[in-house]
Amino acid sequence: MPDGAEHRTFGKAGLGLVTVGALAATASVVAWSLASPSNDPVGAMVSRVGAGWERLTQWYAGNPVADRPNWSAMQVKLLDAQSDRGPDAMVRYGCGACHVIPGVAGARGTVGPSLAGFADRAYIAGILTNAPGNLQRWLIDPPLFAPDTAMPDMSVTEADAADMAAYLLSLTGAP
Amino acid sequence: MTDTSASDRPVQGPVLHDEMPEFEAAWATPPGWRILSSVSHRVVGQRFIVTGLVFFLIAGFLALLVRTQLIVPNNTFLDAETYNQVFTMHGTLMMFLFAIPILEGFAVYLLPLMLGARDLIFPRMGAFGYWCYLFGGIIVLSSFLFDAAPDGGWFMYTPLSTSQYTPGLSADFWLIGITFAEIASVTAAVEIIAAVLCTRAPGMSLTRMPIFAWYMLVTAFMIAIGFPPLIIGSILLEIERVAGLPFFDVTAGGDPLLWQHLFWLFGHPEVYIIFLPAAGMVATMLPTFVGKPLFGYGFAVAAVVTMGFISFGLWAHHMFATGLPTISLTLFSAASTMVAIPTGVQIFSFIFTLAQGRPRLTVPMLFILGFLFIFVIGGLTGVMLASVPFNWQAHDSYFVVAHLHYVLIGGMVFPLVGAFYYWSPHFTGRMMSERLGRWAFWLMFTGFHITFFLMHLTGLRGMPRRVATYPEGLGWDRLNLLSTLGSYILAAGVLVFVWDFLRHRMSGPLAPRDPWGAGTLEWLYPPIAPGHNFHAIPRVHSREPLWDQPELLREHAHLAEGVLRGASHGMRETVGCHPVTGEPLQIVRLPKPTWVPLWAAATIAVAAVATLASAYVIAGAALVAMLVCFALWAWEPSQTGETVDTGPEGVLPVNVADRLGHTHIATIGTLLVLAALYGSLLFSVLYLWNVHPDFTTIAGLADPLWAAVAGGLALVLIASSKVAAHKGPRLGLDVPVLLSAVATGAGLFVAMLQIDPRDTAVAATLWVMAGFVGVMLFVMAFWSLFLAVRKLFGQVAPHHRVPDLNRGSFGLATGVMVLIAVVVLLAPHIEGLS
Amino acid sequence: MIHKNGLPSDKLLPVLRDILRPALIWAAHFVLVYAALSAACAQRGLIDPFWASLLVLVVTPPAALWAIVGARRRGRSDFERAARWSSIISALAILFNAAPVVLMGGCG
Amino acid sequence: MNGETTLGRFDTQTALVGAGTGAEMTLVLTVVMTVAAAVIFVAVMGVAWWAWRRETNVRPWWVWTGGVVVPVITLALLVVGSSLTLAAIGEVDEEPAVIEVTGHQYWWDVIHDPRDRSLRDANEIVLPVDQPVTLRLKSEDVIHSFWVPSISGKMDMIPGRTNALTVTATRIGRFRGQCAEFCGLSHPLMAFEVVVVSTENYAAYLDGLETEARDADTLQRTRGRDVFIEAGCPACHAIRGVAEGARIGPDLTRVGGRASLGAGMWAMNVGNLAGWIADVQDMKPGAQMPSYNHLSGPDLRAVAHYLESLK
Repeated sequence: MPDGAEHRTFGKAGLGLVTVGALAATASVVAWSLASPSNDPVGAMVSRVGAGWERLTQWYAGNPVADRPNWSAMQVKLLDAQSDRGPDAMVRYGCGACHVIPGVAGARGTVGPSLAGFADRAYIAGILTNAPGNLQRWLIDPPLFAPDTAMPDMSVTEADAADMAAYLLSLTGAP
Repeated sequence: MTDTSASDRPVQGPVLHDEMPEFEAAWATPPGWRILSSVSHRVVGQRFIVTGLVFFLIAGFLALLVRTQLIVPNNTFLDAETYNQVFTMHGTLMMFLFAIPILEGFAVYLLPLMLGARDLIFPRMGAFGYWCYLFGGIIVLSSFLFDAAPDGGWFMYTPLSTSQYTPGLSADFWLIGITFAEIASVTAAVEIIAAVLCTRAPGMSLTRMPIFAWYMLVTAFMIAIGFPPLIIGSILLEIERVAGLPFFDVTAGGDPLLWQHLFWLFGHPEVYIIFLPAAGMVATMLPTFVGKPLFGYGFAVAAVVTMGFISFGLWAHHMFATGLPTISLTLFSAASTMVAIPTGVQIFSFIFTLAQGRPRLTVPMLFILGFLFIFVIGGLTGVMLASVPFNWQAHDSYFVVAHLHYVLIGGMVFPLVGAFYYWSPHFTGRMMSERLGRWAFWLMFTGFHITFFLMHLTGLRGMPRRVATYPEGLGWDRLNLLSTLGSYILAAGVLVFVWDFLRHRMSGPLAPRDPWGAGTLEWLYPPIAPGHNFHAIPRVHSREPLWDQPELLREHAHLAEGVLRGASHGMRETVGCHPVTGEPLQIVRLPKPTWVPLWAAATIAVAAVATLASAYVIAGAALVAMLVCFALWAWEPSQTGETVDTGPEGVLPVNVADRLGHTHIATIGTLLVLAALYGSLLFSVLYLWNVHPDFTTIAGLADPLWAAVAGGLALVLIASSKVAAHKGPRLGLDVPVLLSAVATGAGLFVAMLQIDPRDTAVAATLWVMAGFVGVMLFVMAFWSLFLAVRKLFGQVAPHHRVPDLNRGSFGLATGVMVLIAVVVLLAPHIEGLS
Repeated sequence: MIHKNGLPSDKLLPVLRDILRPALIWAAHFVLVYAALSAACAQRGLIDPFWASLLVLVVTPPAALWAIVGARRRGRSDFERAARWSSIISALAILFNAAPVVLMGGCG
Repeated sequence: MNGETTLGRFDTQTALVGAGTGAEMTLVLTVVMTVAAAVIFVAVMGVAWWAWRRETNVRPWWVWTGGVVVPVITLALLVVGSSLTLAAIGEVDEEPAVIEVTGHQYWWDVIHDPRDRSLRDANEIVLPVDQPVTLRLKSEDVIHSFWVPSISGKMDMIPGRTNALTVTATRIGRFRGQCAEFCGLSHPLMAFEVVVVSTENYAAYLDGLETEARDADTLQRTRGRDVFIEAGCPACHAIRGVAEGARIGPDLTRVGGRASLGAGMWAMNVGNLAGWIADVQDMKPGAQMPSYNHLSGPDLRAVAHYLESLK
């Protein structure tokens, strides 16, 4: 009943421990939220844990990562390309102004087609077969292949085009 | 009082029914669906509370949508339009349809019980207010169905909210629905003023009044003066949207800042209107758990009174960035800091009350401690915001979002949830769960701080408010992520509370009599609500009668000694008291259940909806129907001149015709509201005239001759209505009042014809001023006609002087308003002013 | 120790007035200061800022004094104390109302 | 100039890093007040903790001290301190230059030295370092608020009024500002950049503003210029030397030289420009400009390339 005096609470030591813990947690969370994006120990830890988890699941599925080459992945491989640099490059070139691109900040344009599930497409812009090299060259100079296209040549560098192509070819599944 | 010895323990058990069949029958709540016609404060109060809770949950859900949209940068969960609607409606529902009404609901429910009255003093007005609130709320919410939800922010700044930038109906839904719902707040305010001043138990002088009643009294006065500026602002804006009159249009000498002044003249006192009742709840609950009276009752009263005043002097601190002259900024900056003094006094009163005894850590107490913790932070950031340079950085940033939620959630929601735990036995006869209550508290407390503490930083890192999305990489991403996660924890806490509230109605343990050991009168009866208060109203000798008059709890509540035991002739009656001393003055006869308040509110709802649909004929017809409803409402005879034997207090007259009578005090309260409305209009005229000198000469001047004639007729109106009030009811005396009211209106109208309201903002505002006076004159004319008809039908006996007395005061005020209008119209004719 | 309820009812009204009066003086003073500054510093420029400042400076001390006279009220009942509190809070607030004129020159 | 995009940079829109006298003085005030508030908070909670633990006979002077005496002293200090800061912020040694900034839904029109109306630019304000500048703030439609947290506090832009805000930038760099008063559908997308440059570069920038737009020097750019005129863009936009006079939309004489597109929201490049022209209503709902989705693909590319070349 309402008489609260009978309620059990933490002991004195426990209360102190909880207080100190709460203060420490608060301080560290605030510090993390204030740190600049490049300085992200928590994020790094999360991605390490994520990678470890992925290795673990693959090992469990009987498909050790290091042993067998992954041919479907190899097909997508572009010279020195890093698909995780793709989204950054796409923000810089403004791809999102015209396309919906999953995983790219603010990319929800409706001028051109959505690029969700791009890896499953057969053709690029209905003109080139959807192969890594084709995609890279298309990104560098679309009007070269489709003179009437609305997609401009954006002075994309070879390296950026490779990164973006690698990223686009990692987008599978239904949009 | 915590350590009541066995012999002092209250007698348990429910009220024995059929103890006084006549009394209980007179006060019976109508069964079944006819409960909708009930006007009992218990029913109306609970309706307010439950409806307010529903709006709270809807608004809280909208807040979660806002937080979810902001969880990551560039989120597309809501599009910009929906987001704007959601945050607008979140603020609107929380401020207008949750905070004020639910607190008024608690006041409506608790005040009569605390004060020793059998019902609120104007039960039909309470019911009417509730229906206005409900219909207004439904109109505002229904905008979602028409895809026309308001999206201009709860502050509706012009010119964004004018028809040029917000075409369609969305802003009209807001303006009409909210103004409608505000009728509820204002009627409840007048009613609370009259109830606190006029219906207290014998012996309850102002110094013995429960502190909650003091808080509500001041709050009610603040509502009466604080809401009118917004009502006027909304009316002006709606006229501009519908008829194109240029109140806020800079090309015609209007001013967007006029809206801001009117809005914040309401908006800042509003914060205290929300805080004060909640602080009153704290001041009521706290002594119970400490076992000692509130320390510094007098301090608190003085603090609340001064706070009520000072809070009207700070509105412009919401406008520091609008380019006001530096000297004005300093004035409002200094005034804003000063409000911290009465606030601090109250906080220290609460804190030192703790030091007087051994407090018990119950759930309500936990929420009070949470209130102290959170509100002090909110108050300190509030003082920071009073500093102009800091305000220039923090204004309209997330720092302000953090501050206002610390003040409003800490200052109002936490005490409110505590109040639910404290008073729930009243509503259900059962106790809410201590265990779930603790869960609710800790989840809300933790979630609240995670959500809102970080927002101080988000704001100083440059994030503005009211943005549907934000780019990544500006240092706001993680703070927003954490805030959103915190908001889910906060929501979980609220859900635990709501779950407990729903659950305990069925399965909570039965509550004993006076379950917390409180000292105030509302705990006299065992908390299985009998549907009526006080078989006999006990005389009180102190502020905590249940502590200091142990005989009250020693026997069954219905056997307690007191005045007016039982009912006379099946009427609902309560004791009316002297406003200051609390000594019995009269018997107040109260109405039985009736449908009229519902009809009256429904006619206004029809008028509002018809206006929205531009069906002005229907709107007009509905307003005529409304007048019929009010006439029905006031038709019955006033019963003045009868007497009732009260028992211990001797024979008292019924419904005295006296300045201190309850209807006259309510008339004065109503006139206060009307004066504030009129004052807001005068402020608008003066403001526009002062700020846009180039535009004041363009519009024509009023005809001086006819204006003077109207002024002269106003004097006749004052004289005739005063004579009628003095001489008592005679049919012949109503005629000059009626005629002079009509003639004054006609004279004023002719004088105004030379001014074209479409020319300039000042001209348009002058027309609204004249229109307002016209409405006052119409009320006088209608009232006189109505009284005359009543007299013709023999409804008024020679000693029924109350209506004429009240009309006399109303007539005086109307006449003075006409005279002020005439002065304003004649002033430009003086050389040099125009 | 504070004597509660120590005030006979017939003495209540004057004490109540003493609680309200300082706050009302504050309100009147605030309106006056606001009106003076608005008249001096808005576009119309009705009066010279100097006269507005002078008006505020002249009016403030008597207003504060008038508000504080309630504090003379003796007595230990908590309503008499409340009158003292109201006086002092209001007098302070009146002085703060004059701050802009003291701290800022002209319209700023 | 646009190698580093406008976005993705930390600490360009925060009141916690001072790059102007106003922001710096306010920051000092902020720190002082925060520390004081923290001390007061801890003290009050300490008293509450003590009151919770003790059962004692309370004296009225405790409330006097806590509720009146201490606050009055603190508040008087606060009012005096912030008033002095307020006065100091407005104080300048030399005659300030004047820049007129006008808010529109949802972009910023910038005129350097309003006496010469031709020096127009948009959505990017260049300030000389260590020199006072008075910003004359106006609005063409609804209320906006001009806020560059790193440089100074905010000031509203109100139709029918001209508010003045005098700032002195103290650090060379780029700082992001944003509209701080809710102004409609695309309120969150109404940002801009303040570029603080050395005195010499500022003079060069002003000289540059006076010259005509760069010539269309390739076939595609020439076509782009023609499309710009044919499609009716000059009704709203001016490009000096090509189409002058229009003031409804931003001046595009040097649009390609700005770091951002769409009022501080997207990086300036051909891709974003093409997407913007073709579907501005999707990128910035409620903007005054219609989506030009009837241009042929090559025309769209040509206009985008032409505009991007205007530096």
